[in-house]
Amino acid sequence: MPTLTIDNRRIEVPEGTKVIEAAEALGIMIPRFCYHRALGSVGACRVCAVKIVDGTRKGVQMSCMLDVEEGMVVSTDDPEAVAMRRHVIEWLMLHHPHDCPVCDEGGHCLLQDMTVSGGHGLRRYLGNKRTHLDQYLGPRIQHEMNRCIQCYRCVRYYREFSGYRDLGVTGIGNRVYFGREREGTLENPFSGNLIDICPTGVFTDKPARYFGRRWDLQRGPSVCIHCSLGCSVTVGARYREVARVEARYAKAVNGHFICDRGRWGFPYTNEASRPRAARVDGEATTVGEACAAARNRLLHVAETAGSEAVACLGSERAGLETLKAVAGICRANGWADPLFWLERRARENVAAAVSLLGDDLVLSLRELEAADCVLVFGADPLGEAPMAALALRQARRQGAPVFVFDPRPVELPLDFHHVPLAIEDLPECIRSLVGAAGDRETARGADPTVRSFTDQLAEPSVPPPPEAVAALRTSRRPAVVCGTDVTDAAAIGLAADFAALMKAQGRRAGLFYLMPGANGFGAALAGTEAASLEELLPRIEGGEIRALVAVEADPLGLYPDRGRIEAAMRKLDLLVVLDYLDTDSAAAADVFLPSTTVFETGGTWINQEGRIQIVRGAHRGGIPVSQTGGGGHPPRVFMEEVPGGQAAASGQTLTRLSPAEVKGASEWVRLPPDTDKQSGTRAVLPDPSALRFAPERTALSGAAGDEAMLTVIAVDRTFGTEVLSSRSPWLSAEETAPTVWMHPEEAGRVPLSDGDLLEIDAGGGSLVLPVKIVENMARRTLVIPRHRDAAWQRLGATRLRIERDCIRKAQPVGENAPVKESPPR
Amino acid sequence: MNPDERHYRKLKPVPPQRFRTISEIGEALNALGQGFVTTFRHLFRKPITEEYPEYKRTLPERSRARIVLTRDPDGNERCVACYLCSAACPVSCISMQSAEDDNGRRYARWFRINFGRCIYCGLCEEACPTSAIQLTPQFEHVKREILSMVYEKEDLLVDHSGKDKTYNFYRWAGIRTGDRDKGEHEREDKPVNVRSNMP
Amino acid sequence: MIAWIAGFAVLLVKIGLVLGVLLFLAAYLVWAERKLLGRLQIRYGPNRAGIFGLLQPIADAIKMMTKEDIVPEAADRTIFLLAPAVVAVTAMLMAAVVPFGPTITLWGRQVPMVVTDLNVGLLFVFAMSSLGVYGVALGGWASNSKFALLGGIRGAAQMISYELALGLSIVPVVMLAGSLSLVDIVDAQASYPFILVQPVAFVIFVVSAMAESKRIPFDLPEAENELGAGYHTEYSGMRFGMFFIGEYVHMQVLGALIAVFFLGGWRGPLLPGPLWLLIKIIVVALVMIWVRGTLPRLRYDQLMALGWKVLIPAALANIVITGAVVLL
Amino acid sequence: MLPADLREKLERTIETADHPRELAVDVMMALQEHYGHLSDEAVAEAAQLLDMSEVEIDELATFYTFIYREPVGRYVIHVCDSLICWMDGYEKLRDHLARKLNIAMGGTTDDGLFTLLPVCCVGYCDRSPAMLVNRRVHGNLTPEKVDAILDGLRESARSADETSSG
Repeated sequence: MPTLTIDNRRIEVPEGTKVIEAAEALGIMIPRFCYHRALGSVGACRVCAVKIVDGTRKGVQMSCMLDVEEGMVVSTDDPEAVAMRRHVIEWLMLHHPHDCPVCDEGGHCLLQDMTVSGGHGLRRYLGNKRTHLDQYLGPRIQHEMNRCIQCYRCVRYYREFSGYRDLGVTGIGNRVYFGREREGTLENPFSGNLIDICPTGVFTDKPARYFGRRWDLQRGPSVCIHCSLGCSVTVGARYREVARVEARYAKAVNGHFICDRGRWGFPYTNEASRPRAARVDGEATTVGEACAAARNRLLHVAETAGSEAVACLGSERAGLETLKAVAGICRANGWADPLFWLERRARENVAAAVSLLGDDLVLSLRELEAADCVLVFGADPLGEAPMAALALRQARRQGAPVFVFDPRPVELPLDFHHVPLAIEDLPECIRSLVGAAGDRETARGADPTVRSFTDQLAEPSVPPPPEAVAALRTSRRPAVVCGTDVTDAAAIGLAADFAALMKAQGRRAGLFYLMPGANGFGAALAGTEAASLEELLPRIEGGEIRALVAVEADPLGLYPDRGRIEAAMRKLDLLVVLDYLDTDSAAAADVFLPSTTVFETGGTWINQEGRIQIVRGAHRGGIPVSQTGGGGHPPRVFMEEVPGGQAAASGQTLTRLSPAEVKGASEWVRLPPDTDKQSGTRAVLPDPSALRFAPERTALSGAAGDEAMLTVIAVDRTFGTEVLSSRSPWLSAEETAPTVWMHPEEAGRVPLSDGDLLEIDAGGGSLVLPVKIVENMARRTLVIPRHRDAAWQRLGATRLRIERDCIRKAQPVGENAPVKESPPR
Repeated sequence: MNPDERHYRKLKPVPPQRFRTISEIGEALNALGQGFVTTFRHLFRKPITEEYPEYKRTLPERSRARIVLTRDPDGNERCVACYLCSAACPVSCISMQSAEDDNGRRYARWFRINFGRCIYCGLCEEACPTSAIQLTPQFEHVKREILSMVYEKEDLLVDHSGKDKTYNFYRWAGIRTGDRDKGEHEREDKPVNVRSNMP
Repeated sequence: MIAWIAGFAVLLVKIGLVLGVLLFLAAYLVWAERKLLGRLQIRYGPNRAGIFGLLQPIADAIKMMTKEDIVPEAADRTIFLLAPAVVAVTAMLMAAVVPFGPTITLWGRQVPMVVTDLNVGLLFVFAMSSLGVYGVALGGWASNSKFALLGGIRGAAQMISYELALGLSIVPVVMLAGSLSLVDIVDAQASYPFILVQPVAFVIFVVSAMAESKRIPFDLPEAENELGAGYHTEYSGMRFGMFFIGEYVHMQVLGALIAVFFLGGWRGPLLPGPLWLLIKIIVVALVMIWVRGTLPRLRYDQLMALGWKVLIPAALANIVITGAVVLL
Repeated sequence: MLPADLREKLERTIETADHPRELAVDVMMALQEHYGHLSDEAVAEAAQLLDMSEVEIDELATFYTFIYREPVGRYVIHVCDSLICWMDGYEKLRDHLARKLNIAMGGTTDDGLFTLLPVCCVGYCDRSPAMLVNRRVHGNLTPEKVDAILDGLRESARSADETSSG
């Protein structure tokens, strides 16, 4: 640990730290363009010059390229260093255009800051400026090459950090050009970070183009709720409209970056079609009256049919406060058990994952990057939780081999081993890996369940991939990533046991689950006593349940059996919906109550590793000024009330519906006292042993071998399937079109070629989709993205097995597009 | 002795004089008397006041009163809605919304000044990078209805260039607009062709 | 009984007369001051309300009355409301002992042209003048504002300092007149005004009087450019008006006292007594306005130095010399 | 389209490399040989052969002086414009060439024979001024010498054409 002196202050930093980092630790921000904590140093921009007064290399040096030494003396404000920095700024500004007033970066521009703080106010260069033509880089990123200062941050991020290859730097010398080979949308689903990382206005946020300066935005720290990772973001709103979302640094979660789904998934909050008014039987009314009507009707149902005839459904996208209110209202009124899940499998999977995620095993996203061998079971990181794919890439860049065991055609921005095996074979595969990588002797000291499990290990029927076994044997920090979307409780349990076994062998093994929704973890904590809608449906169909309150949930639009849920909803006497989206359920509701988004009232979310993150709203909400005014002009009348501002947080509104008083405090989640909104802390389970879920671990093999059966899985993709972000107009071009993926061998048996229509007779009716034939996926499997335009709800379940003769080639009939039966939108 | 020290020495208080001569007392009384005489003489001078409603003098061009939005020499709106005036405004009386027109020019979709709040400090004019917002000597605009003091862009736009007759921001900005492409602005080279064989 | 009633009626008339003249004069002194200051500074002064702005005092009065009376939330309400009254009332009470003419005979009754001829009139005047400072100090303190408090403190300090010089400067006059009654003092000047024999006392008295009335160059308690408006920063409406009236009444009373002590009071050739007094008061007031238009405000240390190191020693010396001369 | 034999030859070479990327310049040179210059089509083919993205190929192509992304004549004359040649009459030489060929720097003659380009130092400083014509260096140049070289090139081009047509 060398000790050095910077500007007369001493600091001790670890070996290998750069001078610029040591200064930062002291709170001295040395100017920088090319240096970035996530990207490291290249010494390209020459602006971080400092004077080394004492050390092996004296004189003006680049602080980002220089390792600290014992006894080094650094001066950051030495006249020589200051002059150097000033001149560098002047050189960088030679060709910089005179367009700050019309540049969207203005106001949060690093170059602007450095130019002003460096004292460069007048251009001395009177010659002509070099110019560049710009490229169209898609609907999300605006390109303006004239502003470039050649710091290379964009290409380093794009190619090295995130692993995509369609952005490059061509030319030489004064003429280098950062762009694509030809115009077109950037392929990188993390391309939005170019906006944050570019120190000037070369890449700017196109949807937010010309919306306003950063200083005018109502900005607030928030958490992304488009997947279970819960990345930290900063929200900027103005004129009652969310304008942009930026990445916010979170050490343990997303680091500096976020994915495009998180960055541009917010338009749902600004939609003109967002329901702002309460409705009773289709008639708009005030929230107060609608609450009273709902309360009276709920009371009436409870009185006539018994309190058990009322059910309340939350969802995994709602905040903890809302889920708490759902549980509270059910308990206070003696209603049926609270529902948080649509499907039983989802409930069981997440409950299993949550119960198995011990404090000793859990990994944060940052820790996942440090793994030296990663095994991914039944997960498509890019589709389910995009930032996890970026973390895997960082692990891979440090040399960790990555193995993905998944039936889907998984794509990742890194070279990895994909083992496309049928989802039913996954548990057996994990067992075989455990058997090959671990040994019973070391398992003796492990957790009793692990011990008994290893004792049961028989000869595996699915042979383990030899590379994976080899990598595991030498690995010191193996990480197990396991999905909960297409897998089952057996695989989830095995993944945990696998990690526990590795741990027992003295390695720093970790476990990383992906979960559905932003608050799947929270729903699972709440759901110890809960059922899923699937389990409750017979009671609705049987007429026992007569009223349903859906809170930020859309059973009609998301339950995998559309026909059945529609019939069930028709049988209800009363459907109350609280939501901020115009979902199918909201349209069908007898009483509808508007609620607020995370940007308006905030809330608490628990991400998939159990990290509690408390968010406050960034703005108050209401109908955006751009929508209330005539012709884009704000109104000239001034009123006390905010138009469309009646909505309150779902949890708050829900308690107003309750005939009985809902107790505020909840027993099932205890927030640690030091929880702060910045980084959050991991949730503490009330009693882990009480929640301990023991998945069934028998009768695993054989199921997948049946050649007469096919497995259909409905899956998440990066864009187009997640409920909130799929409403974003800027992401729609990158969505995977409604389709069904098949292995060529399976397609050949029908027979089908690429683009043909395939008709599937599943539990919920017949579904016609175009076929996409891909090699890198499992046989005996059909993969269908839950695209909002695909009628995937006819499948009847998100994972099901069908007879092989249930699929056949369909003839295109006119414009027989694979459309959903158009629901009221 | 360094210059600073010299400065301090100069500021050291002069020691009070203990003994004053009669003449010094006389001088002091004389000075006092002169003061009274001067003010007394003023009594009989004609006041230099210009009485406002009866006499309206032409104010200098740079006087600070009613704000206008000027046009560039080509007759186009100068304002690019960069928000700098609203940021500089100490009383937050300026608001706007920027947008892009069909020619790629950034402009103010709406622009509003609440003159009921404006203190005519001129910081907006100082902050304006395009010489769009300018204060004029026209100070007589008081109204009884407070809402009528809120001026919209139509009310603010004038048909001349105001004090700055020549500047045209889009001739210099290097931004591609309807009439000029990259490399066609003032002091610009043609756009670089990176694939050229010339180094 | 009838005599008592008649005496009371005469007293009421005298009080009404004195108060009426005082208040009317106060209003027009304000006008005169603004007008004169304007001309001293080569501008017009008020000229919109009526011809030469003669209706300006009425306009001001209407404005004062109709303005909102604001009491700061953190103020000590009772004292805050009382303080301006103290200033105005004490100033007016001082006028009670000022004789404004020779005793006349009305229906066989001797009617002295003074509201009340106290044999300790001089002490009463000083007592009232000292009480006036309470208004300033209390107003400044009760406002619960830093500026007001500083103004109040300055006011108190300044009064204490100049009260001494004021009192001491008048001792030779008392020695010459042999009485503390203002009527007797005026009578003592039947042959010649005391200014001729006591020029030093006159100067000290005038300077101290100006300091007492907080007028420029001694307006440190107000000092608008350092303290806002000093002790009356937080006052508005008619309550502020009371301070204003108090100040101008004080100015007149001091003018009257200067006349009584040094200029022979109401005595003068040709014109009736009250008119002479009025003329003397107005002349003193005009001179005070002239001083205001000419001299800048003293610094606080200069103010104190002038009071303690110049005026008081000079007044003491003057007493000794006068005593010696009288003894001889 | 790339002829099958050339493609096969390149594929074979690439297979021998540890990493295809290291052969990028060789592949580009081979494609340039074939097409005359590195066209967009050639960039796409190189990218496909080397398993690189097109922009990665283009980065290298635009970096190197001797890879031409624009069409060039049969003889590419690179006149050295480094310091020593400047001292020894580069400007005179350049102007002479430009006048003689009636093209500016970067231009190609109408008959498609010559392209004039600058180059920074070809290591012939001891025989400056120098120029490079299709990888052949000519030093100690004078206008007369240049004329002779140009005439020789024209002659050889004519004879080569005759041979190929005849």
